[in-house]
Amino acid sequence: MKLVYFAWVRERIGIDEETISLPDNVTNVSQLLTWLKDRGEGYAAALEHSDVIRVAIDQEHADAGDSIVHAREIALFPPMTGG
Amino acid sequence: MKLVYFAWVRERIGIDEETISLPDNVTNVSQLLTWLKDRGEGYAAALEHSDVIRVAIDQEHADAGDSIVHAREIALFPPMTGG
Amino acid sequence: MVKAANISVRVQREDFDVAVEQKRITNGRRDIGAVVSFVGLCRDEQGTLAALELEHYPGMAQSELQRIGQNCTRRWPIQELSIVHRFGKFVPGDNIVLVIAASPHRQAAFDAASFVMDFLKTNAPFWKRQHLTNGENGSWVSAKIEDDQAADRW
Amino acid sequence: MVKAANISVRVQREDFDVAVEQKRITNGRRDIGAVVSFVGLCRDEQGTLAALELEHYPGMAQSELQRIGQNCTRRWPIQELSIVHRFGKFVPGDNIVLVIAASPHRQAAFDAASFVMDFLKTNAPFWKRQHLTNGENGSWVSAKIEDDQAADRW
Repeated sequence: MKLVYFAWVRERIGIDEETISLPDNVTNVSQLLTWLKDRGEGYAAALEHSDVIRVAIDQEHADAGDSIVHAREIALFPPMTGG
Repeated sequence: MKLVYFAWVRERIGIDEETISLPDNVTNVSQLLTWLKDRGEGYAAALEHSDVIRVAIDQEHADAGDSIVHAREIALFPPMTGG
Repeated sequence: MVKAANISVRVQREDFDVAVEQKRITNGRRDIGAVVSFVGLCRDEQGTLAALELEHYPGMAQSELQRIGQNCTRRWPIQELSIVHRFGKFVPGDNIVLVIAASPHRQAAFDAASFVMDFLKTNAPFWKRQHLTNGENGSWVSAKIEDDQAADRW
Repeated sequence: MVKAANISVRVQREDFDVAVEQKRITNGRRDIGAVVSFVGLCRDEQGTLAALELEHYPGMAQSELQRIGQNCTRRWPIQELSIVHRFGKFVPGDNIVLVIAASPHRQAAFDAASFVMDFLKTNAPFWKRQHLTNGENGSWVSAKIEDDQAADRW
């Protein structure tokens, strides 16, 4: 599964994107955030306040309970500030 | 005092403008409309439904009770349809 | 703080160029965050309208648009406000009216342009008559109750 | 009846020309009554901002703007809707975003453009960071609660 990061989430984690294999018990968005937080210092810093982190599954906005089982690309980013 | 007419008020009265002397007892907008109505067929047709007629005194919108004693130019016209 | 607004009002027979008007407002400035422009056009959905004629009250048209502009810029933080209203004869597709509002903030710019259009419709001394493709000529357009309601909401 | 809206969405580094975009929408048409355009610019009121950098999520930026456009044209009788959002580096005065809505009716055009801007702010995957004139670089702009509230009103 491909993970992509944007803005300060990208900066704190330190990479733009990565391909990972998830454990079987990580099946939805909030489980993914909890699991990622433990992957190291950068992840912990990026996901410290995980309630502000926005997630998109295959380029559509997703909610905490949404399934990620069939996702190809999951994006993590801060609240948007375009326009 | 100069009176100017626009749109179908102008067409029904049959002239663009005129200069008139008002009797002393015609001192506000609604008295003017009542007085004008009796000046002939065109005036009667133009002012038949005098509640829809809009009046401007010296190029500012006026209400029925507004004094016309010091007016230089009074305009009569239908509801506006610009824009 | 937003400096006092510049209000520009023109009543003219000639067409206007939205791009030129917009550039005049934003050129060389660094403090404008939002520009909302409204263009009202002569419209004919059903193919029945040959032309529109717009009569106006010279002098009052200009001063009434100026008053609407002042009421607008008193109410919202507007940096620049332009109003151009044409008169004369129009065919479908022609520009009739232009309102441009510039502000640091988008909602103020939207509200200002919308407010000006609502009051322009009900208060600016312009009258439309239509010439139809079936040869029927000269009937005056009736004022719409919705236009009064639109102005009343402010 | 208003025919199904044409929605045009572009995400690009290059500047846009409001006049060209507007002309593309109105050219040769007789059925448009109102065109509302919104331009959002890089703004610096206090002289503290040197530049803005806009990062975006390629692909999703385009498709999210398209979704916002579809939600908009389902809701109002819109004939043409154009959305252009730039990314890259901006100095104060530069154009960032353009929304143009054309409709037979002015209120629909105003509401549509305003709706698109509100949801674009909260939902389109773009992020701003600012470079200040005092040399302080790279702080990310925080999302505003007012922007969420603006989107919630629809």
